[in-house]
Amino acid sequence: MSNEVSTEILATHVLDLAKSGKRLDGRALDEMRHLHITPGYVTSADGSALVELGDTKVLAGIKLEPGTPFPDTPNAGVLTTNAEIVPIASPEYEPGPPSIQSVELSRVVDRAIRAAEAIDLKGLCVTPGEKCWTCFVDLHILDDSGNLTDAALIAAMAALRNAKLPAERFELGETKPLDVRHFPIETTFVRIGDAIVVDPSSAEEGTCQGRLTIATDEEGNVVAMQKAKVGAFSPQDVAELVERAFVHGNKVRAALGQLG
Amino acid sequence: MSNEVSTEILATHVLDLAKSGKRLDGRALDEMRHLHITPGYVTSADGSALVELGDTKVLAGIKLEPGTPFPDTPNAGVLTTNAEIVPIASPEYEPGPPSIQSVELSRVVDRAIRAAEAIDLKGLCVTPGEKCWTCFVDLHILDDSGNLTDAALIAAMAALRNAKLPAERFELGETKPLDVRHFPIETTFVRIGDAIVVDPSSAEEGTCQGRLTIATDEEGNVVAMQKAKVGAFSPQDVAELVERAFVHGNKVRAALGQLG
Amino acid sequence: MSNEVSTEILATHVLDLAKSGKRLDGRALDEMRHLHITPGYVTSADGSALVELGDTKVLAGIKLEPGTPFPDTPNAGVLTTNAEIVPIASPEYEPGPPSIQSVELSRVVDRAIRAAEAIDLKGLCVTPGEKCWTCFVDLHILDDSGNLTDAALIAAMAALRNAKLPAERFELGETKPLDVRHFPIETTFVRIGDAIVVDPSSAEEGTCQGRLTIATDEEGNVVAMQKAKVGAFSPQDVAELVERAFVHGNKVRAALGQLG
Amino acid sequence: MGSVGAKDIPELLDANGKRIDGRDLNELRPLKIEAGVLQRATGSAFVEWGENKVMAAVYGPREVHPRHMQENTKAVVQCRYNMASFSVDERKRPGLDRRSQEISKVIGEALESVLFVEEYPRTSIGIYIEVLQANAGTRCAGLVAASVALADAGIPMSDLVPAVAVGKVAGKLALDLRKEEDNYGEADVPMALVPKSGRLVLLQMEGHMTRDELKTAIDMGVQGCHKIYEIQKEALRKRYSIAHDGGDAQ
Amino acid sequence: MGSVGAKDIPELLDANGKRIDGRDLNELRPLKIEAGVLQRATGSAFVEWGENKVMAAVYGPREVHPRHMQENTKAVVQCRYNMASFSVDERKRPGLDRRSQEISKVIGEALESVLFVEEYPRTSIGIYIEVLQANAGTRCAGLVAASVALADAGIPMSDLVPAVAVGKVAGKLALDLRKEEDNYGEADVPMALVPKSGRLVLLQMEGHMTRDELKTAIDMGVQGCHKIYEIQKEALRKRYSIAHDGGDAQ
Amino acid sequence: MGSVGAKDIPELLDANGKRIDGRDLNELRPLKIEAGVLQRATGSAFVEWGENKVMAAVYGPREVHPRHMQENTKAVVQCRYNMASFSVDERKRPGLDRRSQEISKVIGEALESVLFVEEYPRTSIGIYIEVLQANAGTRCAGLVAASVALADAGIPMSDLVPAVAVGKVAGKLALDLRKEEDNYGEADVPMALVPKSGRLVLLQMEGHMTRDELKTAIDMGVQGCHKIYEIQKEALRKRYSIAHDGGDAQ
Repeated sequence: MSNEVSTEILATHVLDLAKSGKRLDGRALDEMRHLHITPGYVTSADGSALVELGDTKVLAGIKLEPGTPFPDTPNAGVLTTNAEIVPIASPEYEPGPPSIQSVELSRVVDRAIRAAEAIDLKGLCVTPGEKCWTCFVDLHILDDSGNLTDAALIAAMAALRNAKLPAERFELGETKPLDVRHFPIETTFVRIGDAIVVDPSSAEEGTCQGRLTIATDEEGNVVAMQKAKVGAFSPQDVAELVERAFVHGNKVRAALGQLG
Repeated sequence: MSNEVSTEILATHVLDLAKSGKRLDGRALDEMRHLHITPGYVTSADGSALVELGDTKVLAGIKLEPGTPFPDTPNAGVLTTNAEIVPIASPEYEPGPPSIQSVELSRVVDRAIRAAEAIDLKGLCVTPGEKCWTCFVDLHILDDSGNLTDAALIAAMAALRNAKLPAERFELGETKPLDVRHFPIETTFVRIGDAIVVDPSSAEEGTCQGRLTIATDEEGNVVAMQKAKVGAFSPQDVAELVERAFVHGNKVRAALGQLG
Repeated sequence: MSNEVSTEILATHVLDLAKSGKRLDGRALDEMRHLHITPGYVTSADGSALVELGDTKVLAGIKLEPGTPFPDTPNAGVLTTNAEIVPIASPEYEPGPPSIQSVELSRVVDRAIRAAEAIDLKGLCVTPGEKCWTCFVDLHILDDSGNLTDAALIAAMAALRNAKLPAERFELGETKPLDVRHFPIETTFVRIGDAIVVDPSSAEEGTCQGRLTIATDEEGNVVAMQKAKVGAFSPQDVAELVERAFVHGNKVRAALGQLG
Repeated sequence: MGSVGAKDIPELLDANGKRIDGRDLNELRPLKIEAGVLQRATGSAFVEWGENKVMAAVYGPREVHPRHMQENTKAVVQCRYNMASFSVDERKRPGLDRRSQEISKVIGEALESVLFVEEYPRTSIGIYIEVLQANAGTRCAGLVAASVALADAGIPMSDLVPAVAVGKVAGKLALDLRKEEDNYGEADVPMALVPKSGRLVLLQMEGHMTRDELKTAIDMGVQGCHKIYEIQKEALRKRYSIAHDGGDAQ
Repeated sequence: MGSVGAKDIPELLDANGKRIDGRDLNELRPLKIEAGVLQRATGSAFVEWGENKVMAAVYGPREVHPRHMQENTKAVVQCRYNMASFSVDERKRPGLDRRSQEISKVIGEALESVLFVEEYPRTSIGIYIEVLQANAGTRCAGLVAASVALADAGIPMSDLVPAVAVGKVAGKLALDLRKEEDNYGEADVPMALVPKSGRLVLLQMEGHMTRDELKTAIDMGVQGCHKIYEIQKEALRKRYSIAHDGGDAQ
Repeated sequence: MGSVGAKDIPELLDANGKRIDGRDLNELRPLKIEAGVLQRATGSAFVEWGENKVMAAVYGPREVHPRHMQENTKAVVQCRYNMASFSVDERKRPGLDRRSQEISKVIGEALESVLFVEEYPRTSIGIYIEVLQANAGTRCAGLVAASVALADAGIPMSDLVPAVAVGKVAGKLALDLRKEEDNYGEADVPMALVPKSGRLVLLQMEGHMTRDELKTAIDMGVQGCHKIYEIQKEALRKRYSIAHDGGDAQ
């Protein structure tokens, strides 16, 4: 019960702050937390990156293995994205199959990569209909301090850009970097009363009235969106947030571009 | 608690009615609810039928796909029956693997189809030991208002009689109707005190002292039986119910026969 | 609550007895319960043995089937050990996947068989990289009255020594006994206060401060160890228990040797 | 935006700007809604929309099991979207795959946005959707059906929730995609509207759209939702009038 | 009525009407029952019946977890029939398959029919059956063992429950089928009797039988059950006399 | 003692008695420990040990769900050791395999041996270990990290728990095996020490060792544990001094 009381007090406080354009951690409504990226963090993976977005920590690892193309896409490799919110990440963990949060997270990240055509899946075909590369993008969530979606896609993209196709190990030619062609970035907003803030903290996500994630690419396209949580956005909100998403996405792309 | 009280009041009422040969919905002890069959209800299936038995609703869908024969029956196709009591059907649904009720239901329906040799499994063999047709009978229970077993077998048989073997789609010859040879019908009874009633409603099933299902074919054979629920039947009961099952089964067969 | 009280009273009693070198069932600290072995108990298995160690009952069954070698051991057969503490065995059973106790038990038994090289896995290769025998060791725990580990390995070894490779059934040559080369035996101790007793009963396991299992072979090697349960052992304890494990192991090996 | 097959891509728009099934770009497929179709459920609805057939039922508010799942200040909304194994061309294994889990989550959140959950603390409201036959747009059809089922159950809501997808087909925006358009189109934007507030409670997107296209797509979807809203209300009026005549919906 | 193999069908009845193992048509296989074989269980029994070996144990009445599974007016009967992986010719994957789940249900319902569950509200009675070696008729063997285990546990019952199957073999009705008869026979009717009431609490059937055959089959089964009933009672008498002598069953 | 590959076995000791990575037989790999690395956890620690990277977090003491899992006289210790799918050469399927379940159990029991669980009845203490990159010795690295995370969480313990494995490599005993030594060695003995009492709370072994070898191996391991103990204490001193300076660990 005391837990519910403290949750409610926090919610009221976050809401009061938002009325005067303020946030719990002192950020401006449109301000992202500090972003730090460590590509190649895990050498056992074919590509990897640790992303720290404020206190949020996501580790992405890429594994590339020979496999079989899907019957309906015989000329393409296979992309498999999996997210695990492991129990060190937050007190909400429950044992059992992946939580619905993990499932949504992996699907939203996967959709952005796929819709933006970020990697060249056709280039991962070895023998049409018979052999291809399977690209596993595994997202290990180490600290859920808010906005996992944006951090996870940044980690996935940084890890893909860091990845090498281990062709020699499997006697399939020469090892070479993975062909990454496009550069989607997701920007997540939450509504707090009448304010809409970017890059929400876990406290803000816990008290928000709707969350909207918008994925943009470097060519000016919106490639994916996901409205989540209880709450609503007007068409005008959406139009405005799309603009803000491009500004934010280009800023992150610039930061990430300097790495590789 | 109040729930248990109302359950008990209902049970007593059903029992009192039965003593004077009456039922909650006004039917005679040997009277079946209104039966309505819609063959071909779902066009995405290779065969289908919606069965409404009073308020009980069962949708059967047939899918036919190339597969591999079982090692111990190399000359026969494969029949797989699956029943799902989905959560729209009744308040008793619990998340997780198929309930034991679903498992029993699918096995009792499967047993009747198989024991009656309703479909020609040998005719579903393509290449002995290597290739055959797999016939999936999927029973989607939409409303569990009592006597799922009888409704489910009627739905399965109507869907099988409605099914086409999609040979052209898989380049295995000419598409043609599935070969349905026999016509099993199940008749379910429950004991209410000293009375034994046919085609029980969900209220009757919830308060009964034993349930007996008897499957007959059109040639005068009993092909399957299943006693379920807490309660008992004397050998004399069984002999009498077998007679009633043939009368009932022939009535349903006549109704169903007019469809196809 | 009363359950917890009685558990605590029992624990205190076991501890008091141990202070004066006594045990609940009257045994000496180093005394094993009566051991009875029935090889060939189950004729549907390729090898089997029922082991009764006091009231503890373990039934081991061996099944040998053609399979595929693991990619990293193309010249060897496959050994798979599985333990199931079935619900008849103790009041602690819970439905669901194998309990962590079952998993540990099967892994500790498997490790002893494997480390001692008890069976000739290379001899179970049929065609390198393509075909081999898979040896399933299934441990069915019928009564958990303490010290399952020792009883389970004895049952496994007795069943393996009783097993025939059913080559004729699979048209792979002549049926012959399985080649069992070494003879590991596990000896389990638990700490009760300052005393350390062998072959613990379930009451002793329930109240102990640490359990240590030591597997020895007939050539004077320690081949496996497992410390389990809350509690600790000093290096001196370990050295002393290793000596006791050899004495105990040789005694059991002698008993088992007379069977086959 | 589903899996792209190896087959030849069909021509999705003809010379006259007509779609594969003869519709105009901003034309809905035929939509029929019936409320109160199931006996055991607290509320229910059946939707036939083009070649989609979807049934929804609501149970509750009722007790929550296990008890630690209940919340002291609100009802827990449990939503499950499921496809029958025979509802699609290739038989689907029974049970919820990851796609169905995600759809269950976004539909549940969309509907909870119009429910007064704080009125029913310590209870659960179960919203269950079964897709019997699928031809693109099943999440919208499911939401439309579930919304009517909630009303049929007598659970107070701030509004009904219509839903529809807008896609991009052969370079043009098109309302309410059917299967071929979904498979071979360039983008898909499903959305759900609360007509009284003019706000969206479900919004997803996959594909490629410029800002302007997206804006127009949402406008088209909102228009479509208003038409669907009328059909939802008509279904409930019919249901109530049958109920008031002393009869019961078949 | 199990899966029909590709092998040649054996001759199930010889010229003298003797069965494959030399039995007459209405002759049971040898049956041994021992009560009180397990230390931890509240009650237990071991049955060796032809080449079947089956062990059953009963735990309870005891507390129910999780609590919302308990019933305020009666004990919950939980029954689990399980086959050891090595109990059959081809190794069975551990865990309950659909067949075992169905058998668990019908055995549990059969036994609950003779228990006074309303005497033990809010508790559970666990009935667990393990098939160690199988040769047709294991559900009946399990029921026979479980019934004795319930008595050994001191749980009040209206009667013991014997069980046996009758089948049709080479056109003739035969009592207590063994594996080859079950595999290549024409019908199988397992049943369980409450001798005091003369009523059946378990009854299943698969195959082809005329009404008259079925009637005769049930009569044969009832006769068989009465013989088994005597062996069950004898096992319990032996158990009690050992217990009363101050010793304990091995 | 892992799976033996088909590849050529590398030379594990050179002519000078140096190991494959240049270490002496009783030399540890470089070990770095950082406490307080995660924001949401009650306590946390990161360990980089040779090419192992392991993160541990502790949550609690907190309420237990479901309630029948709680114990009235002590805290329940829940331990989960998990490997990231990309932490090993061949991708591992996500989720706990049997090896991880066993390691979770022995680590949990080892750590519970130094906790005062009776001080926190009806609660649970969650100990979670994530292996991000693995190169032999991850269970010891996980235990070392978890022990520091428990201290960081402020949970009273009788002592910190260092851990290390000793193996047999080319006939010689060697401290702290790396991957090739583990794969091609003759034995492996992981252990965890409570320095203040001099007792072992984790001890496993697989391979072939004489009594004397085993005795020496344990002595070597105990020595190694004392070195690790110093690094654990240093990590906590650093954590506290940062915390006291008003800053917070990065």
